Amino acid sequence: MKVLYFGSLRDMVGVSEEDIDLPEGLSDLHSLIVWMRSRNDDFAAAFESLVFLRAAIDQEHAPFEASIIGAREIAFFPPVTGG
Amino acid sequence: MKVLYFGSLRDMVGVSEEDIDLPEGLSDLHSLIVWMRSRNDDFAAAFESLVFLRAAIDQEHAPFEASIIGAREIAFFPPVTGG
Amino acid sequence: MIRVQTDNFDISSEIATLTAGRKDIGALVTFTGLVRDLNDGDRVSTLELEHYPGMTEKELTRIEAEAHARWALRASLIIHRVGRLEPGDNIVLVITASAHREDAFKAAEFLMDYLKTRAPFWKRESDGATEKWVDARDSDDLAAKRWDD
Amino acid sequence: MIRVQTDNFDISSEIATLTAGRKDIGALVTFTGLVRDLNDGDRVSTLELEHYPGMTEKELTRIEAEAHARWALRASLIIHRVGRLEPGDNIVLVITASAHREDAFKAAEFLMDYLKTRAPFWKRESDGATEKWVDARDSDDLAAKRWDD
Repeated sequence: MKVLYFGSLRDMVGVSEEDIDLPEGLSDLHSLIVWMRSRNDDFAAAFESLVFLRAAIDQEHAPFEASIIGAREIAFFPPVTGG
Repeated sequence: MKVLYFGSLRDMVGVSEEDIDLPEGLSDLHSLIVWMRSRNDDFAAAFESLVFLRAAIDQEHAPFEASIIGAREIAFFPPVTGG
Repeated sequence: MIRVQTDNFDISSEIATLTAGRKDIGALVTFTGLVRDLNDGDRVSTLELEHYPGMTEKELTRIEAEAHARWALRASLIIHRVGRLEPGDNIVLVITASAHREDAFKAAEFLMDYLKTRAPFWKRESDGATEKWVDARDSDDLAAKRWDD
Repeated sequence: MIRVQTDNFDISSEIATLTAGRKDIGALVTFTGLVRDLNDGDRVSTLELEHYPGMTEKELTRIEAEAHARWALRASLIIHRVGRLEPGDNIVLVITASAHREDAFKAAEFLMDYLKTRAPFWKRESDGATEKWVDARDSDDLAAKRWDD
């Protein structure tokens, strides 16, 4: 699965894009976030708080309860600041 | 006193601007309107209804109760339709 | 700034003049009113705009000052055309510039609502055969009343 | 129509393209967002705009369609710039065109509120020495919530 990181979150994790073979049992964004925290200290810090975390599944905004089964592309980013 | 007429009101009275020596005793716009109605049939028709009549004293919107004493220029017109 | 003119206007040029050298503007709103070829079901081939010279300028200046008193505007412009216009032609331009978008949007709406109900302009439409004066709209009076607090 | 680009835009040219040959537009609103040299008290010398290619276009298209579903728009355009910008530079342009002004104004405000809270852009400011990501504003979330009915 392709995972993208944007903005300050990308700076924290130090990577903008990666292909991840997800471990068994991750079915929604929330479980993916918990797994992200376990990867290393940078990921633990970047995914620590949900308050300023946003996600998209296949380029659509998604709540953390959303299923990731069958998703091709998941993105994590801070609240948007365009306009 | 200079009196101006605009829009459909001017078409009805058939004059756009005139200098009028007001008769004694006219102190506010309302008494002026009543006098206007007495001038001829065209003025009577143009000034018959107050609903679609508006006025300005010295180039400022004025209610019909406004005093015309000392006014240099009075204008009558229908509701505005600019913009 | 306010202007009454027969000539057309160019929005980009007006913005450039109005905001030249400024770097404190974060939000800029323009409103352009145009002649439509159909108004309340009537075909329009020409529109004649008459105004009350002298009072028009005073009233537009007053309306603009009122907008600056109500919102944190950094610049503004009102241009209103008079004379003979055709469908597709510009009639009026309002520009408001502010630090943030809410002030610019609200001030532009206010300027248009006040201009529609207070600035001494009158429109006469022709469909090519007959002419008629355009009636004022109750909806414009209602729109203007929402600023009365 | 929506566009994401590094180049600047010219408002008059965009309006001309959008409304070419049309005579049924009575009201046209533009909103331009610009880089200010002072943001929340911090001096800004450059602004870097990053986005999520692919999702940005989809989200802007969705937001524009939503505006057309809510108001009687006859044309609309959203342009958002990305890359390196400086104070005074344009960031975003929204154009809405309708028969009457209320639809054009409301739709433009809606587009900006939704764009601010849903379109995947992120701003990084520099004062010439240090860089920092711009924080999202609670006021933008509140502004977007007013359309939730």
